[in-house]
Amino acid sequence: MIANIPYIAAAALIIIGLYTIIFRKNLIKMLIGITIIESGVNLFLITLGYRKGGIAPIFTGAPAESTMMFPVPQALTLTSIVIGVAVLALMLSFIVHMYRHTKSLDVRKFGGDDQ
Amino acid sequence: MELSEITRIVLTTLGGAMLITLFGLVFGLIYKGIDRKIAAHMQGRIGPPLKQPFLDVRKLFVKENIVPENAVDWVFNLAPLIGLVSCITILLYLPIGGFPAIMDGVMYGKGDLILILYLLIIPSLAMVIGGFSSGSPYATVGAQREMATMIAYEFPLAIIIISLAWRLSLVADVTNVFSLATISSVPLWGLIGPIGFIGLVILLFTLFLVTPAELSKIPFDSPEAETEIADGLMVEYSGRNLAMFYLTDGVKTVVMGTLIIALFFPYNLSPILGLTSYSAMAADIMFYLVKLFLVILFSVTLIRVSVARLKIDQVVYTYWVPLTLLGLVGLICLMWDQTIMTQFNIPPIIELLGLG
Amino acid sequence: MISIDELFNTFNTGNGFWNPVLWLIAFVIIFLIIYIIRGFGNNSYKKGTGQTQVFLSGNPESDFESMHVKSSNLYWGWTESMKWIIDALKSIHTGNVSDYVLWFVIVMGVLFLFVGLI
Amino acid sequence: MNFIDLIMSHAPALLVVIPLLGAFLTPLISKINDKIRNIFVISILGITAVFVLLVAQQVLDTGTITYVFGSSLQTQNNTVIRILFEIDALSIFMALVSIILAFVASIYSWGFLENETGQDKYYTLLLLMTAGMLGMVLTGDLFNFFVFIEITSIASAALIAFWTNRVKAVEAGFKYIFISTIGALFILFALALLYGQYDALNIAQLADRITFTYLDKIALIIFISALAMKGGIVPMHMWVPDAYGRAPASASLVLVAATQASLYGVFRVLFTLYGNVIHLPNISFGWILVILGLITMLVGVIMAMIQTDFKRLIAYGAVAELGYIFLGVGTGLTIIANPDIGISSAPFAVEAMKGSIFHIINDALDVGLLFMIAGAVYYATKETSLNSLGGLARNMKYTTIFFIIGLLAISGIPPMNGFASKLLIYESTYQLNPIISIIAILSSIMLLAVFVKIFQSVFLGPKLKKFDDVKEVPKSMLIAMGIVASIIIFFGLFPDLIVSNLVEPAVNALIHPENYLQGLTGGL
Repeated sequence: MIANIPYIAAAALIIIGLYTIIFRKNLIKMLIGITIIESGVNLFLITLGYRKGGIAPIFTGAPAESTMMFPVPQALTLTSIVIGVAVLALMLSFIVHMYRHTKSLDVRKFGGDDQ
Repeated sequence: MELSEITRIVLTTLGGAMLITLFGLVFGLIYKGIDRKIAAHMQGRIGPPLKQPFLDVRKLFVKENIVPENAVDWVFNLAPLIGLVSCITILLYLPIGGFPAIMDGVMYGKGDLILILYLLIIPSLAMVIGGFSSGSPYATVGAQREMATMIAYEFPLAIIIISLAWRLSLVADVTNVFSLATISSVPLWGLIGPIGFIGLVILLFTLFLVTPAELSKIPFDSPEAETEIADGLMVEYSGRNLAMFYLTDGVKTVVMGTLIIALFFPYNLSPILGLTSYSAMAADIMFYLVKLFLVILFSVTLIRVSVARLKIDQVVYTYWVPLTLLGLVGLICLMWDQTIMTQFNIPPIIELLGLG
Repeated sequence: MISIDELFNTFNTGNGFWNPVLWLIAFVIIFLIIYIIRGFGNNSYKKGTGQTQVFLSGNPESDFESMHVKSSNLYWGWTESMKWIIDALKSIHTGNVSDYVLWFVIVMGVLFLFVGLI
Repeated sequence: MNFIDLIMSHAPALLVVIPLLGAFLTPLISKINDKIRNIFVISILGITAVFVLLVAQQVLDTGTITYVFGSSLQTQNNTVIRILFEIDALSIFMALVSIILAFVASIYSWGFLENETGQDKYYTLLLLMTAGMLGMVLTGDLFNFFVFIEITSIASAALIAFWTNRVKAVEAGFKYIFISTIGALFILFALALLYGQYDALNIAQLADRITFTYLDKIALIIFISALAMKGGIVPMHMWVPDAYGRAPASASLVLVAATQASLYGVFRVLFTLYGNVIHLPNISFGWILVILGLITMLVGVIMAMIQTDFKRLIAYGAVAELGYIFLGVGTGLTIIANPDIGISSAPFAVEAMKGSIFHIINDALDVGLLFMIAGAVYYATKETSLNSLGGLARNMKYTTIFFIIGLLAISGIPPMNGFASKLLIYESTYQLNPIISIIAILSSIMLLAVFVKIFQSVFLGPKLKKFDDVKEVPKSMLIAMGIVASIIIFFGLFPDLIVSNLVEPAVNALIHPENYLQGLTGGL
């Protein structure tokens, strides 16, 4: 059971993130929702590669006969984090522009032409 | 492919095209005359002579061909022409009389039912675009009504055509169920059970009610409503351009009639009478012309004389609700028929009646 | 390379067929015939006279701007009889990003239900 | 090995590398001269197009190509541990769609963005986006797929928001990146689910090992819904009109290809990744695709009917067109996933899929052409509202002719290309259920009505005084439209040629997932 806690946490983070996105009206808060989802997914990825009692997968200086963490999920997570930062920056810059134009951060103000 | 082959194709296309053009134009006008005569008699009038449509066309050719200054002239002039030409090309794909369709027989060129359905759109589309391009409010109103009518009647029409092909693909062991040659060589009437027969009658009835809208005839002629929008999308047309539309109307009547015949009544007289060679051809053509007359009488003349015009939103409603439901009922009958026939092992109707 | 033979091939759909090249040939031929027939007609009209004005049942022609039927008025008959469905669809399209995500979650949920996971 | 052989052996990698390198060189080159930069971008995309054609020839001749980055294929405990591209006929077909649209967009942009600032950034993003799309369709690795999705979405979101001085454009860009990110994160989650169970990221390897566990079902559903959202399938299509409508016309053009690439993802997942187990679920995923397709067509076309903005209207039309793609593929999947029927006794399934795959390229071309025309009208008049336009057929004759071609093509009137693919779809899907074909025919007529409405309100009607001095658009835009229009007519006149040479191999790639697997084991 205790080994499942990271998975439960990941699922909880994703659901919390979705809740934030759907029910919060502030653009910044929705953005935070996205980052929460992202953290959940990253946590999930990292957990997949976890080995009990394992050490960091760096060959130099690793004691013989020791268990290492699986490096691929960590590489994936790292990539995903980098992409996440890029997306976050882009979205924030969009929000800055939108705020400059309308002086508002309410998502309902940006309804487009679909009215 | 050798050069001689290509030459042969081009030459036969040339011959076939000329023949079919002549046929379409002449018989379109003749049936227009008959239609007017009968309508007049039904209303207690004497009516114009049979050759009146020919005189009308001649008159239109002599009249001035006005292009209004609001119109986009090249679209305005081209639209009637494209409409008439594409309408005549449909005749190439239809079996006429006892002959196979020109595209199937003389040439290798082929086209099927869906193609005909789409080619039938082009004349209406040309009329719509012509109406829009004339820059007159009346014409615009008429054109948009025509477009709305097209959307409306295409729903039941699609149901009819797809249902027929679907049923045929199940009962008959044929390839190319959408080909008119296949459909008219294996008439569906004989192959289905009693419930399917009822479904088929319902589909035929629906098709009879779709035809007046396809041809812009009362009660579905709100695009042209003379009394309210002064002939609607053709209000700015005159002279030879109007003559093109007039001829298109005639040819389209023949096309729709022939299509109904090919779908539902593809029977010929000659096998029954046991005729051969030229006499068979003559008998088949005469029989075809009689069938065409009856189809036009029931789907155009009778309806247009006895009913008044509908409003445009009523037209859309009529087609999308009652007639679509009717078509679906027909389709469901055909579906039931399939299950019942296979489940209870009912022989097709032709064997029930002892004809097969 | 592609031979002429292939260009004339009929496009076969398994249940039907369509040969565009031959249709085009026939179309061109019939177009020429009809064009010649049309050529017999009268070609003239009096430019710039009352003839070329738009027919408005005798009412004076107003300025062009107001005579152009706007696109939102087109297809009145269709929109009128389909009003209920259009209004329903319009109310779904809120333009709100939260709703977009909500639809995503709904579709995912419906699929989960269909597949029988939940 | 001489130079040409060397180049050819690395051609699959070059497909992504050339636009990527070009993207980062563009800002440098635009320091020299605008004209040189434009020529540079066009030639970069032209070279990529040539490589796509070369690779296409190779794939169609010899079958699936596996290209391994770095060195030869290495395996450890039977797990592939290299990044690789796996190119089959479907991938290269999609790559062809993307590169045609990107190439045309680069030509079109020359005239269209003449007087705009920030062109160097625009072209950089355009090339980045092309690289991303090509990567998406060529990769043989799920995680790479995710990375390329993100590259594409970041680049396209920035392109959508190109006119940052307009709040609507920024808003549309924000919506797009928001939706894309959520979609991509869920895809990452789903692939993590698969990775956790099967210890592989390679699509072929996963397909080999997959057993359709409980978690696989969850992953499949997440994949389908996330990729369908990125592809703009109703009811997750609402970002489409915003994004297409507010982006510069040339960017909308490439966005069309990006959505098609997402649909490619759906098909790849269903047919290849889950290809061996797709008959296991108790419900047919084919029917889910068909139902989504029907809803997409109807909603798209009805919403298009009431739009008054030129580009939004086309965007809804594009949504409706996506429905056709789902219809045919769904029909095919229903038959394939049903072991009782089998594809050999139901040949219509193959025809339906041919229709759909053919429709992908037709849809991209038709919608692309219409977007270019919308852009041309905007360029000439600075108007996008249909209510204030009118009578442009006098001033812009060529644009009008191209529009007529696009109108006939998108509504499937013979003899244009749209008719050929729709004919295939109508005449095969009816055997699954007649209602499918009926609704498909109906919505194609409604599409005709929708686009005739544009024709009337933009090009026909009386001469408007405010448009008296409107002129035809610059030559580069006309050339771009001309290229697409002539491809449309060519496809329309010779559909048999295209279907038997390009589309059929792509369909075979879909319905025979074992070929994809062999592409990998052949390299082992």
